[in-house]
Amino acid sequence: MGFDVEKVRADFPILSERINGKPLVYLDSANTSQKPRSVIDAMTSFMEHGYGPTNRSAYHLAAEATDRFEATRTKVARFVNARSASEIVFTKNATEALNLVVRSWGGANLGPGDAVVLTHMEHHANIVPWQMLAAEKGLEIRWVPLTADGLLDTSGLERLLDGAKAFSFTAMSNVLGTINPVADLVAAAHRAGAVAIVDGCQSVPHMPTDVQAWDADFMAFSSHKMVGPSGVGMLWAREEILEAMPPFLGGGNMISDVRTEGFTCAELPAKFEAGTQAIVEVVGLGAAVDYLTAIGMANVRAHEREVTVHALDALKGRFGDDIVIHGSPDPDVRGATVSFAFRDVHPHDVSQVLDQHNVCVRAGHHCAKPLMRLLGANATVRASFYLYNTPAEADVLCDALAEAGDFFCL
Amino acid sequence: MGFDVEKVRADFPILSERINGKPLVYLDSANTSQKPRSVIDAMTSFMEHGYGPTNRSAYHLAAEATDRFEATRTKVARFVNARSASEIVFTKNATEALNLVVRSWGGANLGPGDAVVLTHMEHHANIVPWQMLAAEKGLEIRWVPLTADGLLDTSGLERLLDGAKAFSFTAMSNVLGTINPVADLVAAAHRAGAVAIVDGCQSVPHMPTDVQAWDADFMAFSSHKMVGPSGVGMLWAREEILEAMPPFLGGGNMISDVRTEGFTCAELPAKFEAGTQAIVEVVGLGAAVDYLTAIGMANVRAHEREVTVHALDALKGRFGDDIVIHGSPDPDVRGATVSFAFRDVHPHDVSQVLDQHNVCVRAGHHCAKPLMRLLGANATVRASFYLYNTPAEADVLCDALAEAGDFFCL
Amino acid sequence: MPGLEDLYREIILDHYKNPRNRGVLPPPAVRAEGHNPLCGDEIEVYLQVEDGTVTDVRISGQGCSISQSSASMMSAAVKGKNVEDVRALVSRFKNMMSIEEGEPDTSVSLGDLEALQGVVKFPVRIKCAVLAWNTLAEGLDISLA
Amino acid sequence: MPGLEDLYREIILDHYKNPRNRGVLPPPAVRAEGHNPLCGDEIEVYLQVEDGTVTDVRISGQGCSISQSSASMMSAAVKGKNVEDVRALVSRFKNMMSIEEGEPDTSVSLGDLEALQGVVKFPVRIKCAVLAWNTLAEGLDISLA
Ligand SMILES: Cc1ncc(COP(=O)(O)O)c(C=O)c1O
Ligand SMILES: Cc1ncc(COP(=O)(O)O)c(C=O)c1O
Repeated sequence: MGFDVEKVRADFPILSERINGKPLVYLDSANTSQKPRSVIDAMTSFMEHGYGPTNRSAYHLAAEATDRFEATRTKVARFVNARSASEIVFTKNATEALNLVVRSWGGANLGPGDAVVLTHMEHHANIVPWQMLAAEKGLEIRWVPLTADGLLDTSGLERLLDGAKAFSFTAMSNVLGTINPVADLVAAAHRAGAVAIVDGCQSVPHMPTDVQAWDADFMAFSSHKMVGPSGVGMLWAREEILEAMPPFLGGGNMISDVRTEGFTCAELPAKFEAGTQAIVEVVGLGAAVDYLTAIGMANVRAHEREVTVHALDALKGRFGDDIVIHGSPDPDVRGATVSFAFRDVHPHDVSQVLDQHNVCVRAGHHCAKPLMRLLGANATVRASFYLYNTPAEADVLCDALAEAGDFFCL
Repeated sequence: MGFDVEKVRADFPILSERINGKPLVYLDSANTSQKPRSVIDAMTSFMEHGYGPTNRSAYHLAAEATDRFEATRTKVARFVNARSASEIVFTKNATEALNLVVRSWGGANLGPGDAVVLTHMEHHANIVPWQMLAAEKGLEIRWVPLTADGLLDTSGLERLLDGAKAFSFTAMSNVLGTINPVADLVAAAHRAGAVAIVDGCQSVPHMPTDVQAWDADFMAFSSHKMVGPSGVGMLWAREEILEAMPPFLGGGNMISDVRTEGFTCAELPAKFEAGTQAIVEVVGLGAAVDYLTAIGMANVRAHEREVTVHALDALKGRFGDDIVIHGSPDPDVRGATVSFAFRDVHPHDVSQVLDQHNVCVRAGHHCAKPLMRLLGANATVRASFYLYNTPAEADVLCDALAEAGDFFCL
Repeated sequence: MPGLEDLYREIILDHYKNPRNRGVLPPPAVRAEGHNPLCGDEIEVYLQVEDGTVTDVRISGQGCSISQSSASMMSAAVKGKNVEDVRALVSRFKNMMSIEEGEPDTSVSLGDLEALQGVVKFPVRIKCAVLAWNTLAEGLDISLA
Repeated sequence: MPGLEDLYREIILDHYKNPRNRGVLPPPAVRAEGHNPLCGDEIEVYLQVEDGTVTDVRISGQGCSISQSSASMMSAAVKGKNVEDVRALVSRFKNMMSIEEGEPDTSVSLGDLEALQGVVKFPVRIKCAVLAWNTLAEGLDISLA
């Protein structure tokens, strides 16, 4: 069960790129992750030898493509411990999955004056769809505040949830790295009679996931953040809920019958999969799930924890009060995403200097502007580590940061 | 300007597959097309050397990924002769593009009693979204009938369009192959004060497209049908219309600002592109557009016309009254999609026998059930040819068909 | 790749060309409707259930040789059987089609229906073979409701 | 790959650390606001326009060194100029940033602003450099409306 980061790195072709003779230090996986050879090969060889339509035609090329496609659904279901494969709906990204929940479930179940609870650390993908529905239907949106350490402040949660119809929250902050107590939050939602929607974008790629243990109702997540292809997202939801929901996008594949007078819906999960799907990408996602499964998500989490501890120590040790690291210093409640402010150097300028060393970090608002306002910043620098990053790369980050300091703060 | 089909075939790796020693005869491109080496390589090499987030991070890997991504937008705009690249919105497939138009434009501009005109040859993707909105808002849907030859019967079009707010129609039937007179239909819509929405899924891959010459308002089309990757679709629309429309999906990238009280939209085209896009797929689509552009869409059309004439002659010549070919016999008003009924053998059984010869055709309703009812059939056999198909493959189809006859009709 | 003869056994083609129990039954017989969205096949099953026995059955609709012959063979197999035995047969048949898990109840005899076993080698056709059976099961539910 | 010194010329860092014309102007001065959704930079430009001349200008907001120094240099360059000349300068600057096409009007002198030319080699930073200028143009539109 040994986790060997060098072996993992060798699986990712892009990590052996040299730019100006220097290695690539990719610290932006919270944004999107790199792809291992097995995922790239699965896509390539499928397009070279096995590409065909899914769930439409009956010849064997098409049947085999369909099998490959549906096999991924089963793998994903197992990966998050869904009850059955038909609880997994493929979307184009997690954003579409969240919009699907808001439009279909929310559209059918929420009305004027109904309250939805979000947290102050949500990604725009879990804010804007609700704001759109709220504007249309006259919903109230309530916000769970944060502690100074960047954890959810659950002291008033019961009050916030009182009378609410839905509680939608991230399992892990994409800015602070905070790991939220999902099972507790779901339980609180259910006690209040609210549906619990989990944004799993940042947690699923980085730690074991068990939607049944959480007892959640919905979870949205993205392939491209979990070493899988771009162009696919996933929604998991309890079958009874999906059954009861109206469809989202209309078109081919999601129907059972269409007449000029109206249509009837297909069974799950086709009901929510209108049109030609991201066939090659779903096949590639299957390889990504295989890859992560073989390594073991507990190992991924353990490795990232180690790198995070090293990174936090190195940054604090070298820069002391010159650096402000947002979020909790406790590695038990945080993932490998580290946002910080460095002296008075603007994040954009920090990132520019880092880029000269091929250190790729994101500088900006990370699609979490309400959180940014809370932090009192327009932007932060965010270094996010993944299974293929090393403690040594955290040191390169520190060296490059030191240079940014020299450059701007002489 | 010579079009050499053997050279084209050599560009598509899957076409040299042998199954049970026999070549693959792929006649299902109206469903989804195969991919040339250049598209596969563009995706693979991008994932191996250049993958990064688009429109978010500032380091050069991300900047170059963004450039690659946006270059495709420019290529697509040129390919359909859009006025500018910001008139091109990437979606997950054409179905999403049509849903976007119906929800955003229709949602904002249509109300109880308003009429929308469709044709009797539409794909479910251009029916079901309208039926969903119609059920919600109380719209009237009117249907343009067909002639016996499978052309649009435009004799009553003016009356149908009278007072209508939108006319949404396919440029080419995915069942009959019928090429509709798009510019005339757009003009008729505009004379009636209706917006003209073109489903370009079947026409864009097979003939030159000029949205300005058509004077259309919207066009939806799909990458996977035009030798490009799965997982990407496109909406073209006039900039003023897109500007005036509310957003569709909410999330990252489509915002300019987000506060707890509400959000403001980003500029075009980001406004309609929520969340992480199909980055690799859009890069691959760029290679697909390059590929088709280099060959020349007029050449593609000319080649397909030739194959179609051969196929129609061969089928009729060999099977006479035993075959009923739906749609027009005139190659000037039809594309390379040939639907037919063969004796009294069920299409599913025909396709099964054909499959024994690796002849891949679709048997079914082709996501056009209202048209099927008009044809008085539950299903048809559909052979659809593309730039990589040959007259000889049409002969293989005939041979296999003869066997199906022997098998079922002794 | 399995050959056509694996799929299209003679008895299947016979039932396809000479379907048994075609037609409709008037109420109080129940009517159940099924369709296969993939290929557009539509089937109607009419069931006359009296004192726990399927006394009559009729099949209408259109479909491919597999769905039609499966329906025809089914109609012949269930006519006169009591509802419990019919349910056991549905279960046994689905088991043969590998879409129902668990050990098959081998005490239930499939008879001619075994000819449909070859369909399993053609996975996309399984839905065709099962369509009539799912519709039958629905008809039973309706008749007992 | 171009080096940091191509981007961060000395005069740019000077304007960043010692921004000119920081602050606000009370009405009737006009106020225009711009932001860069990519990085979250926000800027406010206050303009006092009298008899076709920009008699005063002030800059508020937060941003990176490029957006801040570009704003500062801009404020110094436009103060006292007539509106027509300011517009010409905006156009010349955008031309240098390669986001406006056509031949540059070389009769318009860029002066210190030429130091920002290196930004063109860092395409993602062009938006930073141009933010203040777009906001200025908006302010001019407002003041003349
Ligand atoms: C005419 C037509 N419209 C719409 C579609 C839907 O396209 P997609 O499945 O790529 O969303 C198709 C193809 O399936 C089509 O042929
Ligand atoms: C927490 C969180 N939620 C939602 C999203 C949206 O995911 P996607 O862009 O794949 O739709 C992201 C990533 O961008 C995220 O980090």
